[in-house]
This record gives sequence, C-alpha cells and structure tokens, in this order.
Amino acid sequence: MAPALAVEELTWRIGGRAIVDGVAFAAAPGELLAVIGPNGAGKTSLFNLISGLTRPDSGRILLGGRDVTRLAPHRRVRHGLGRTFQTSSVFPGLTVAENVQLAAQAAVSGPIGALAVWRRIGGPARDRAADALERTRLAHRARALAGALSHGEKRKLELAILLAAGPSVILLDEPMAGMAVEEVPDLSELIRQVHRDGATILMVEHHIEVVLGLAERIAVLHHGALLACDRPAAVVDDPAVREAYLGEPL
Amino acid sequence: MNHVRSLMRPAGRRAAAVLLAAAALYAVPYSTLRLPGVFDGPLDSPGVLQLLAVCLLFAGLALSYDLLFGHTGIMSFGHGLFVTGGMYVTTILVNHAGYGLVPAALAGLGVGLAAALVLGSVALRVDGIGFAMVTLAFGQAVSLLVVSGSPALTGGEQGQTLNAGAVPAALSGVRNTANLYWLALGYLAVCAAVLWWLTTSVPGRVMRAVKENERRVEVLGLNPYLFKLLAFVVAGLLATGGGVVYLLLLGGATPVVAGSDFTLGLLVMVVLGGAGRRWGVVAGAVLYAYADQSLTRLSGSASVAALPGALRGPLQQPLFLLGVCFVAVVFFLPGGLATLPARLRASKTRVGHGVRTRNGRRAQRAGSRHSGLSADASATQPRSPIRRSAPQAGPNVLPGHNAASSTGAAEEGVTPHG
Amino acid sequence: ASGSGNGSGGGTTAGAELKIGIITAKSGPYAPYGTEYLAGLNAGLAYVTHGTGAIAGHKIDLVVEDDADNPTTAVAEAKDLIGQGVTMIGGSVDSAIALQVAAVAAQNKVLFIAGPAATDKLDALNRYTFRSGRESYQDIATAGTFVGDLAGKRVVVLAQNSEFGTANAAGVKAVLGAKGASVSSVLVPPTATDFTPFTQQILAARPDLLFVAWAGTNATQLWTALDQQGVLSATHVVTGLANTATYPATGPAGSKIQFLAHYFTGAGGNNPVEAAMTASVQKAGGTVDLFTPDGFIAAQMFAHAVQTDPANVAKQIAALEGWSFQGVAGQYTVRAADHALLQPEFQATLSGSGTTWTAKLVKAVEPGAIAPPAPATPAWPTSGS
Amino acid sequence: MSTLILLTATGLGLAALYFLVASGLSLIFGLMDVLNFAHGAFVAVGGYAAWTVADHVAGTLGLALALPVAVAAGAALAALTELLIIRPLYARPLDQVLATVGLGLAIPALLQAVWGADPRTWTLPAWLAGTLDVLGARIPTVRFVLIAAALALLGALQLLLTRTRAGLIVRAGVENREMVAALGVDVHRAFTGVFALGGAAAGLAGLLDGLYQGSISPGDGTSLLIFAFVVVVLGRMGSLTGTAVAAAAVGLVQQFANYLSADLGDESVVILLAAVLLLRRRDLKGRPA
Amino acid sequence: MREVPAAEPILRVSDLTVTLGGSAILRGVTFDVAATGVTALLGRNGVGKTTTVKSVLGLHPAGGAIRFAGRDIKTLATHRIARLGIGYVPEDRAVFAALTVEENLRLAETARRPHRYDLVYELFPVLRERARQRAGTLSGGEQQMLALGRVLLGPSRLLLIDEPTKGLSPKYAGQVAAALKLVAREVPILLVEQNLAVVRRMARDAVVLDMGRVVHVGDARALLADPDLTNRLLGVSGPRTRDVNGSAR
Ligand SMILES: Nc1ncnc2c1ncn2[C@@H]1O[C@H](COP(=O)(O)OP(=O)(O)OP(=O)(O)O)[C@@H](O)[C@H]1O
Ligand SMILES: Nc1ncnc2c1ncn2[C@@H]1O[C@H](COP(=O)(O)OP(=O)(O)OP(=O)(O)O)[C@@H](O)[C@H]1O
Ligand SMILES: [Mg+2]
Ligand SMILES: [Mg+2]
Repeated sequence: MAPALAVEELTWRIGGRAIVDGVAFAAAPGELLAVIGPNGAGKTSLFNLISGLTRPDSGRILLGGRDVTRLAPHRRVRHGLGRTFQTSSVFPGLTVAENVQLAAQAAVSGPIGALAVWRRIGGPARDRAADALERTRLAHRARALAGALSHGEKRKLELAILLAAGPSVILLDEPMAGMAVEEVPDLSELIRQVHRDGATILMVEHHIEVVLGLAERIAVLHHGALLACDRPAAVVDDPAVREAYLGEPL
Repeated sequence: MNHVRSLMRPAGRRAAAVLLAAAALYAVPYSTLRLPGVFDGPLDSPGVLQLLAVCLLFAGLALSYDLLFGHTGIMSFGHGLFVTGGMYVTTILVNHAGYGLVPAALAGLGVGLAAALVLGSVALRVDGIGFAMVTLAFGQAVSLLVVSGSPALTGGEQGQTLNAGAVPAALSGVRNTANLYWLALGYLAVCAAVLWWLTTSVPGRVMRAVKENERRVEVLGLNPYLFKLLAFVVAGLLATGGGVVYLLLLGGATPVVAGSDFTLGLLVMVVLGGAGRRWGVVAGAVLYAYADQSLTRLSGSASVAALPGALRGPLQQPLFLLGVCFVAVVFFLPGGLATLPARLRASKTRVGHGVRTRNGRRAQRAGSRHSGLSADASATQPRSPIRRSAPQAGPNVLPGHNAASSTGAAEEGVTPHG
Repeated sequence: ASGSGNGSGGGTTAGAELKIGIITAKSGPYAPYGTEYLAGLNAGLAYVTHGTGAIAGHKIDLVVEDDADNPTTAVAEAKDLIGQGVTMIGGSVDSAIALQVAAVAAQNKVLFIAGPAATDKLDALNRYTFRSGRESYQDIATAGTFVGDLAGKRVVVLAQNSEFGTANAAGVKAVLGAKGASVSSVLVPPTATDFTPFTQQILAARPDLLFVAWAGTNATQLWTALDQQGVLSATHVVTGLANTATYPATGPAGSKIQFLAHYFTGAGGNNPVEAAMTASVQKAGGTVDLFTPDGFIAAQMFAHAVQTDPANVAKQIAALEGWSFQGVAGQYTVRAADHALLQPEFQATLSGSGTTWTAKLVKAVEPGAIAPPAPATPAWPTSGS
Repeated sequence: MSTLILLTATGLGLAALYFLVASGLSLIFGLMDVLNFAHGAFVAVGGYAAWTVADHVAGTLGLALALPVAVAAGAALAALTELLIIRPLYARPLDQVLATVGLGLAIPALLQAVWGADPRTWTLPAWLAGTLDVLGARIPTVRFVLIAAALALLGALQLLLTRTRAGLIVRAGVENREMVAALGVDVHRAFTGVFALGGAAAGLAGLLDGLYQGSISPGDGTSLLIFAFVVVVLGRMGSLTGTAVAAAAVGLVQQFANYLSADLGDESVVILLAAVLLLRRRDLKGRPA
Repeated sequence: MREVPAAEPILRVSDLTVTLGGSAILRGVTFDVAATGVTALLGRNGVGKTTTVKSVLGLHPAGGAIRFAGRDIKTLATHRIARLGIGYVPEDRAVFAALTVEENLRLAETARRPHRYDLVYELFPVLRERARQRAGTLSGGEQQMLALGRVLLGPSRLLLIDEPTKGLSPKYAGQVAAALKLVAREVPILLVEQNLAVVRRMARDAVVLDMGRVVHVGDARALLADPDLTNRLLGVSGPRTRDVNGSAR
C-alpha cells in the first residue's frame, strides 16, 4: 500500500540557507509519527511545505501516492490533508460553533459546493460539528467568540476544526505548548483516539513525555536535515539526538 | 456575528421588525408630517422625498459596499466605477443608440456583471492595500474615461441628461417624486435581501471566515479567491443597479460618481454605521447622505449668517462641517451607529455596573486591532448578551473559575500582544 | 393656462410674495463665481424694482440654495423648490449642474434662466431654459475677430482634455476654420501637473495663433511655462479674461496676451445700466467682476417675465423669446429660435505689475458679429413674438 | 535632444514634488500604519503659511523666512493632529483613517473660508523665476530647487530612521506599544515626533509646491495626494528609497507620456500602478502568516 | 509559613484588584518578592498570573498598592516603571516582528551604553547567526530566546518573566533555566512557569494564585514536594513533573 504521506528529498532555502534540507521520510497509513528537533530545526517550515503554504525549491510531496508538490493549499486538503498551527489560528470573530461548522461544511459540500449561495449551513455539517465539539469537550463554549477563548481552549478548537474536516492525514504543530500541566493528559488522550480512528498523524511536540507516550516512530530534525527516524527507544538513546535536542536532564 | 445573534432572537420578532420598518418606509409619501429643523417641508413634499430617495439609494449602495468591506474584509476604492457603469451605459444606450430605458438598464447590468468578473479576477490577485490601490487605479481609469475619454458620448465633466422621451411619465416630474422614492426603496430592499440571503448562506459564512483569517480558509480546503470573487461580483452587480437608479433619481448621468471621493464616501458611510452591521450601515448611509445634502443648507442658513465673521467663515463651508462631523462621530461613536443601542443600554445600567461601558469600548479597540484596516464586525458586538453559563461539571474546563473567566477570556485574544 | 402646470402656489394674486429660486454655488471651488452672480442678481433686482423689491405688486422673495457644486444636491434643491410652488429658477455656475437643473425644469414646466454656465448645449435644450450669460461659441468668435486674415494661418488650441476643453477646440475649428485657418489642438490631461511637455508640442506645431481655453486652477503655472519656454514670444496668444482674482495668475505673461472678455469692470462704457449695477454692488460692499452681469441680466429677465404674467409660464416664455433690451454690457437679445442670448463681448489687455493688474478695453465686439449660428428650424414651436 | 533633456529634467522636478509629498505620507504610513488622508491638508497649510510670509516680506529674504515658517506650521499642525485626534484612536486604525478623512475635508474648507477659493499668486524672486540653459534646454530654476530639496530630505530622513534610535522605537512601537513602554521608552513622544516629522515634510512640500505652481489654492495638497498615494504604494509602503524611486518613475513616465499623447498621459500612471502591482504578486505588507 | 527574609522585599504587592472586561480578575492579591533569588508565581491556566505581572508594570488599571524598592509605582506610566529597573518578558514573547534580531536587541539597550549583545549571543548563539533576520520569521523557540535576551540587556533591578520555557526544546529549556539561575544571583526574579521541573530547580519562594486570590505562599521546594498541596493547588498529582530526558518510560 502506498504510504499515506511521503516526502522525497524536500529542500527549502531562504537567503542561501537551507531551512529544510533534503528531508525524506514516509508515514504509513494510520501511523503516528512524531517530529522533534531543537528550536529552529525547521519543523514548522516542514509542515508549511507539506500543507502548501510555502513552495519547496526541490523535492516531492506525495499524499496517498499522489504528487501534490505543485498544488495550492486548498487543493491538498481535498486529498485528505489537515493541520493545526503552532500559534493558534482560528477565526476570532466567529463563534466556536461557527468555526467548526465551517470546517464541517467545507468537508461535506466540497470546494465547489461551498460556493452554492442557495445552501444554508445545516444537516450533516451541523451534526459533524457538534460531534467534533463533543469530542474536544468544547460543546459548552459553542456560542463564545473564538477570539475570546483562553489559550488552552483555542488549542482544542484547532483540534475540533480539524476533526470536523475529517482529514486522513493530520499535521499537529506543538499541540501541548502553553497548556497547563493538568490539561496535558486529556489532550494526549484525544490525539490517541483520533489516531485509533485511523488517521495518519504527524506531530511536532517538545513535550517529550507526550511524544514518548504517543509516537510509534520519531523523526528528528536538526539544521533542517533528518538526523534520525526510528522507534522512540532507539531515538532517545541515540547520543546525537541527546546532544542536539534533549541536553542534560534538568 | 450579526445574524447568529439575531437568530437567537425569536425569528418572528425579527421578521416583524423588518416588516414594520418596510411598511413605515413605504408609507412615507402618504404622510404630511412635518419635522421642523430636519426637513424644510412635509414628508410628502417633492424636495423631501427626493432627499429621502437619495438617502435610501445610498443605503443600498452602502450595503453593497459592506458586502465587500464588512463581510469579506476586502477594501475596494473602485466601487464607484460600477455605479458609473450602470449610469453611463444606460444613458449612452438611451441617448445615442435609441434603446428603451429597460433594455438599456439590462444591458448596463450585463456590462456591470462582465466588468466585475474581469476586474475582480485581475485585482483579487493582490490583496490588502494592494487590492485597494489596484481598484483605485481602475476607478481612476474609468473616471478619466468618463471625463475626457469621449466627451461627445459621455458629456465629459458636465455629464448628460437622460433623453426625456425615454423616461416613463411615472418617473418624471416633481409630482411623481414619490415613485422615485419607491424605486429607491425597492432598490434598498433588493440590496438588503441579497445581502441577507448571501450572508446567511454557506458561501457567505466562508466570506466572513476569509475576512477573519484567509490562510486558515485555505487550510480548510476552500479557495478564498473564489469567495472573494463571488462577493466582488455580487457587490459590483448591486452597485451597477444602484447606478441605474441614481440615474433615474437625477434625470441624468454625472461624473461625480466616478470620482474616488464617491467610493470614499461609501466607505465612510459603512464605517459610520458599523461595518458588517446591516442596520448600522443603512443608518450610516442615510445619515451621511442626509448630512451631505443638508449641510449646505445649514451652512447657508440665516442663523449662521448672523454669526460674527471669524465663526461665520468656516461654518459657511459645508465641507468643513462634514469634516468636523466625521471627527466628532469617530470620537463619540466608536464602532459606528450600530453600537448606539448597546451604548444606550449600557449607560442606563451604568449605575450598577460601572465597568460595562468600558468593556464595550475595550472590546472594540481590541477588535479593530486584529484586523488592521478592515473593520471587524465582531469587535463592535456588545458582548454582554453572550454571557455563558458554563457547567461546573465539565471535567476538562478549568474547574472553579468559569464565571470569572467567561467574559474575561473574551478579551484574551485581544490584548495588544495578540 | 396649460403651460403653467403646477404653479398654482406661485402667488397669482397681486400683492402676494413671489418666490424665485436660485441654485448656485456658495461653497466649493465655484463659490467666488456664485458670489459674483448673487451680487449682480441683487443689484439687478434693486434696479428693476427701483429699490422697492416688488414687481407689478408682487414682493420678490429670493430663495437662494447652495449647490456646493454637486449635481445631486442641485437636483434635490430644484425639486424641493418646485415642490414648494416656485415657478422660476435661476443660477448654476457649473454647466454640469445647469444641464441637470434644466432637465428638471423642463419636466416640471417651470422657467429656468441659467447663470454663468457657458456650455453651448444650453441653447435649444428645451423651451423652458434660457440663459443670462454668454456661451463658449461667443467667446471663441470674439477671439476670431482679433486677427485679420486667417486664411492659411496655423491656429493651435491649448485646452484641457475635458468637455469644456474639447468643446472649445471644436468651436475654434468651426469658427476660425471657417475663415480659412488650419486648426489643431494640444489637449492637456486633467491629471497633468507639469506643462512643459505641452509647450514643446506647441512649439513643434509653429502656430500663428495660440488659443488658450483654460478653466483649471493652476493657471499661473501654465502661463509661466508658456512664458519660460518662449511660446508667448513665438506667437500671438489669445485667451479668455477670467475674474479679477486671476489677473495676477498670468503674471509677467499678462502683457503678452490678448484677452477676449465676456465682461470686466467698465467694459460697458459706463452706460446707465452698468453704472446702476456698479453703484448698487459697491453700496452692498461688493465688487463688480466677471459674472456680476450674469446675475444682473437674470434679474432683468425675471422682471420681464413677472411683468408679463406672474404665474403663467407659457406667457413668460413667449414674452422672453425675442426680447431685446439694454443690459450691462450693451444690447442683449433673447433669440427666439434657440434661446441663445446675443450680447456684445470685448477685447482687452492687462497691464500692471506684481499682484495689481487692470484690464483695459481694446474694442467691443458687436453681438451680431459673434452670434452663434441659429438652428435652421426652431427647436420647438416658438410662442411667437 | 534638448526636448529630451528638458522633459527629463522637468520630469525629475515633478518627481521631486511627488517625493516631497509622498515622503511624509510614507513615513507616517510605513512607521505608524496610519493612512493619513489629511496629509494633503498639511501640505496646503504649509503652503499658505509660507505664502503669507512671502506676501509680507518680498524677495529672497521672504523666501528664506517662509521656509522655517512652512516647516514649523506643517510640523505643529501634524503634532496637534497626533495629540488630539490620532493618539486617542491608536487602537482603532479604521477610525484613524476616518478621522483623517474628516480633517482632510475640513482643513481645506477652512483655508477657503479664510483665503477664498481663488488661487493666490506667489511672486518669485527674480533668480528663481527664470530658466537655466542646459544644452539648449531652458529648464526652470525652480525645478532644480525642488530636486535639491527632495534629495536633501531623502538623505536627512534616511539618516534619521536607520541611524537613530528614534526610528527603531517608532517601528517597534507600531507593532506593540505596551512592550516598548515595558522597555522603558516613552513611545507616545516618539509617535508625536514621527507625525511632526511627516508634517514638517508636508510643510516643506507646501512651500515648494507654491513655488512650483507660482500660486496656491486650498485644494493644492489634496490634488497631489492621489499621486502621493500611488508613489507610496509603488515604493513598497514606508521604504524611503523605494518612495524616491517610485516618485522618479511616476514623474518621468507621466512627463513623457504627456508629451507623446494626452490620452496616454492621463492613464499612464494608472497603468503603471496596476502593472507593477499585478506583476509583484504578494501583498506589499504581507508576510506569510 | 516561611521566615521573612532579612532584607526588605524589592516588590510589595498589596491588595491588588484588577477588573477586566467587567469581571474581577484579581481580587486582593498580596505578596512580596524577595530582594534576592527567584520567586515563583504559580497557578492553573487563567487564574491571573499574567494579569498580576502586567499590573505591576502598569499595563492594567489596578486597585491596591504596589511598592517597588520602597516607592509607590502604581500611578506611574509604564515606561517610567520600566526605567526604575523592572525588566519584563511577556508570555507571548512580543518580539518586534518587523525589526531584525539585532534591532530588537538594540532597542532594549538603554542609550549611551556600550554594546552588550555579546552577552546575549553567548547565551543563545543561534541569535548571532540570525542577527540580520526579521524577528517575525524566527522559529517559536528562537523568538523566546530573543525575548529573554532582550531583557538581560537592560539595567534591571527586578525581572518579571512569564513562562520562559514555553515552546523551547528540552535542551534549551534546561539552558534557559540554568541561565536564569545565574542571573538570579544578581537580580531578583518573579517567575511565572508551568514547567514545575524548572520551578523546582530555580525558585526559592512560591506564590500560588487561584481565581484571582493568593491561596498559598511558602517555600517552593516544600510546596512541590507535597503531593496533596500540588494536587489541590496546581491540579498535578505529586511531583510528577516534566522530566526531559525521557525517564518516564
Ligand atoms: N521567512 C523566513 N526567513 C528567514 N528565515 C526563516 C524564515 N522562516 C523560517 N526561518 C528560519 O528557519 C528556521 C526554522 O524555522 P521553523 O519555524 O521551521 O523552526 P521549528 O523547528 O518549528 O522551531 P520551533 O520549535 O522553535 O518552533 C528558523 O531558524 C527560522 O529562523
Ligand atoms: N484584557 C482582558 N480583558 C478581560 N479579561 C482578561 C483580559 N486579560 C485576561 N483576562 C482574563 O483574566 C483571567 C486571568 O488571565 P491571566 O492571563 O492573568 O491568566 P494566567 O494565570 O496568566 O493564565 P495562563 O496560565 O493561561 O497564562 C483569564 O480568565 C483571562 O481570560
Ligand atoms: Mg515551530
Ligand atoms: Mg499567563
């Protein structure tokens, strides 16, 4: 079976510096692959390339075996791609419910169907949105303006939007950043559930405990290049990874 | 935001309010009510009806502009070119090609549609202030075309009157000003209906999302460009229709509509009323159009003439008064007229909750920060009605301080660091 | 009377007030012209009513509205006035506004006497519309009388690329071209800030006569550029004399230009009407200028109309058509066929220095010499005379 | 040949005028994100202030006195505007725009109320009124003065912004006032300073526009504003060198297009703007989010 | 309760009340920051930690009293407070996105002082490499470093640091903690932090907030060693904190 997501020799340069440098890996369908690496290693940039917000200088990106390297971001979504952002990126002036319904509607009616002016939000989209809110435990905030949410709630809303769209390949950029300690286990559980439901997940996270608890494989980025891509145990024991990323224990 | 909140209100009450307003507006030409100080004559006098008709027309035009600006977050400086298009294409076809009024107007709409498609698909390739400038350039080009392109056809800076023969008797003559009034009212109704229909539809929702966060829309798998184009075309078409109505109100085409000041005026109306707020926009437009036409009267009035010289000079300049009005409105009515009811309500309850007014104001400040130049509908929302009563039970939701943070959190994304 | 239409409120009974609506610019860029016009109008009313303010027993009440140079406002004001029962309207500095108001007047069958607006299109526009000022054709024709034999001469028109400019260019071609001159034009875009390129175009055309038709505010710069680049010394230059405030604008170039003048102080040779106007305006604390006569003449025409019949528009039109009278600048005639106002114009020079310049009469041009061609058939069935 | 030189030199003179108006606009817009529609009014006020001086004191001395007066008038008006109107609205950029639109309407109307709608003539000292012969082209002396002034202004502003801390403070303050304050900097003073600086540039532009046209009228600055906007946008908002290059491009294109054909001249700037913007795809201010 | 430190506290916050958006965010917060070492300000999400810190800097209108080095600073403008020597690292970093890294640092320096960026560059070598890059294009972690570096340049007598290790890789988080510990030898720090490992390593005193009130003041290590207390106050069971080297396996 073709990998759900594969990148081949992906390179992105800016000002002569390779921010992402010949990265190649593949994620099998249903796999949860964590991407770790020091700050500035190029993790977010890699996500931007995969989701199409930036264009690579060379290399290819394959979604389910199909080359999407040249496609606009919204076209990639049609091939099942979804992502969250490192700093929350929601529609601040819409309510939580509207945020999620929008995503659901986009998924239900498709890119052209969403242009049908005679169509009202409702039916399947509404159910799907309600379901996503339920799963992220945001239902009670449905009517709040997204811009008015606390940091943690915004992160959950990001996830809810993602769930509503129902992508098969998910990119998560630091879902735990800034969450209070007590929130972390619940959020991990949610990600695990989504994973169990069959999605392929790529997750950037500095919260190493979470990474170790969830990931099936870990890819380590360093100076834009792939330093290692292996099972968690092997990666954590790799001296190079310790040197570059983990450092001395606190 | 608007409709979500209003949907929460009983639909019946809303419909009743709209119907009531429509009926009241419809009945104006039958009223002999005098409003001294506001209008010179009774409501049914031709001068007053003409003034009101222009106000209603501008309300419709402002709504069409608000579809772009308030609902989709794109600022066009070229909206007037569609009004110009509707006005001039119709006039030229009637006067120089011998068309009847209706076929000419339809042709004008067709031209407007085509122009909106072409210009939109080109100009929307850039965004933000770039889009504003490209549309400004297009508007300028049309303005030059009208003024100096072919004076024989357009009448140049003098414009041209519509052939009297082409205008149906019911629409000409002071006696029939009431019909013009109803025409303008109908135009406003069409604009309002289209806007309502569009903004409550799926693409309408996407347009608002585009305004909030265009990039995020892309990541939802939708192409923002198409939705912006849809908004641009609909707004352009409505404005073209407005041009035809304006033509009939004036009895002729005037290049005033092609100037950049005209579009700027639409922008001011929208902001004055409150971008993205339908009633607000209508009120803003009516007020602006009224002021624009009546300030000349005020400045020429006997009471001003009686003032001492140093005061009289400036006050006899309507533009001076208009300018000062802007500044005053901005200062004393931040967020536009649409926030007025909330403000009044707040000031009533101020005794009890001294802070609530400040809340409103803070929220607006913060909101407009988010969106840079584009007005932010959400920002002008009075937030108090959305008070949430979160279940204490929610296991994952910061047990214990929901109440404290419900409105508080509203401000979170809003601190200047945002 | 069928023609009087809805003018029932206009005051038909003797002794009642008679409202005359005036729509003109009191603010905006045309405000100075509007002020001149109003000063003339008031002087004219004083003259025709012998200071009583009443004509044929009707107290004249001027309702002055400011159009702020905005056609929308002007149309609303016209409708408002008509709605109030006014059957006589005057004014409009701006041709754009005059045309719009004229249309409203015709729709509602009320009398309209346009003010300073110069567009030729007001002629033969409709039977309700008259004018109290001159028209572009007369200006151009006046210039044509300055030069001797035009046959084989090159004439260049320098004008703004606008309706006013192109109309002038076309007018020159028609008037002077008919006398054998070859006419070309240099059109300046309204957006131009610098005139050097146009001076070069003019020089390249080597004209024998340069006709400048300019209505822009940056006149000083235009004349400076023409002077600096040697155009003024290379050819004869003719242009229209505007109001006194603009005299310094031509600056040092002033003495090198021949002016055609619609009017300037003293152009009428101080005939009794002109003297009355000057005295009256000065008494009111104003000064006589380019468009003061337009207001004065309008008052004379209104008075003539009211004396005929205060309420019957058809009769008023009939009385005005073909009426000939002594006015500020000389003899005026309302041509019945198209309502053109035949009148004298003048040739003048400017002399002075710095910011003080005065116009001097060179010669007066008779109305007949510059009369626009009359339509072969009247534009509407004339009410006779 | 001499025509070419003449058109180039006068085109650059025109460019200098555009730059003088646009620089202040660009400064305020680039640094503070305030699209100042009142800038044209600042120019006009500078012009009238200068004219009033020159009207009382003739000749070169009058001109020398008019210069500081124009600059001071522009700066003072701008500083007042910032203090009274812009500052209370810092968190509401849209309302700032609206307020400046209001000022842009009110101030010229006020000027007209005081000085009338008719242009006031400016009598230039003899050495300025003439032309200089360059290879057969008679180039008006004023153009050289304008070009020199524009270059001097460009240099001075450039130094001020890149070499001084003040520039840094303002650029940072636009993004996040609270944080700048938290670094111990009085950011409001810096903002007033920027506005005053923009106003000073406008005042200078007003004086030079008066010399250029040989007259002043209430609408002067406003009519230049649209070109100034075009220049600012072409010059990539707030970049001074960009503004200078854009001004030169607009001035020259307009001048030559006008020489070639009046129809071309009208549309040339519009075409230039549209073409450049469309070729230069991404939003001018936009960074990828 | 703990012993009062010998020296006079550098910052005394008493009965601080803040109302934002119509709701009381702080309701009578009282605590001291010792003149030496690190004082941790702890609590769940949204309890008012950031609000407290910002109020000290005069960024929120507040009731109550705030004394810094014996002086009442509540009525002062923010820039005046900062000039008294209070440095601030906001939780969202607030680097100036349009300015380069170097310009960000230059701005933080007070005028008429020799360049001291080398200090910062030594601590965060990445920043030297990025000196001419716009701060807005830095990675999340790099921005955090810049925000920290910036505050170290000023002549501070007290640092207010809000969640410095958020978004940092474990290695940098460790380095930052170490660096701050060094800094704390000279300048007292009020530290807001979610990473309890960092708190344990650095802080001597701890103040815990809940719902806008101080619910605990005491020795930091003692607090973190007490599973009941941490569970009740911070929602964490026992000293299970983030250990960076994967020892949780
Ligand atoms: N537009 C840009 N211009 C210049 N450099 C850039 C740009 N975008 C990213 N970079 C640089 O590329 C590097 C990688 O950035 P990226 O955001 O991908 O890092 P990251 O791995 O996500 O780090 P973190 O964990 O801190 O979020 C950083 O050093 C950053 O400064
Ligand atoms: N400007 C504001 N207007 C209204 N409420 C606000 C504002 N700023 C913060 N709040 C609210 O005040 C409460 C306390 O916020 P604060 O940022 O101080 O929390 P915190 O303890 O720092 O939380 P975290 O750990 O998430 O950073 C929150 O409920 C927040 O939503
Ligand atoms: Mg990242
Ligand atoms: Mg916080």
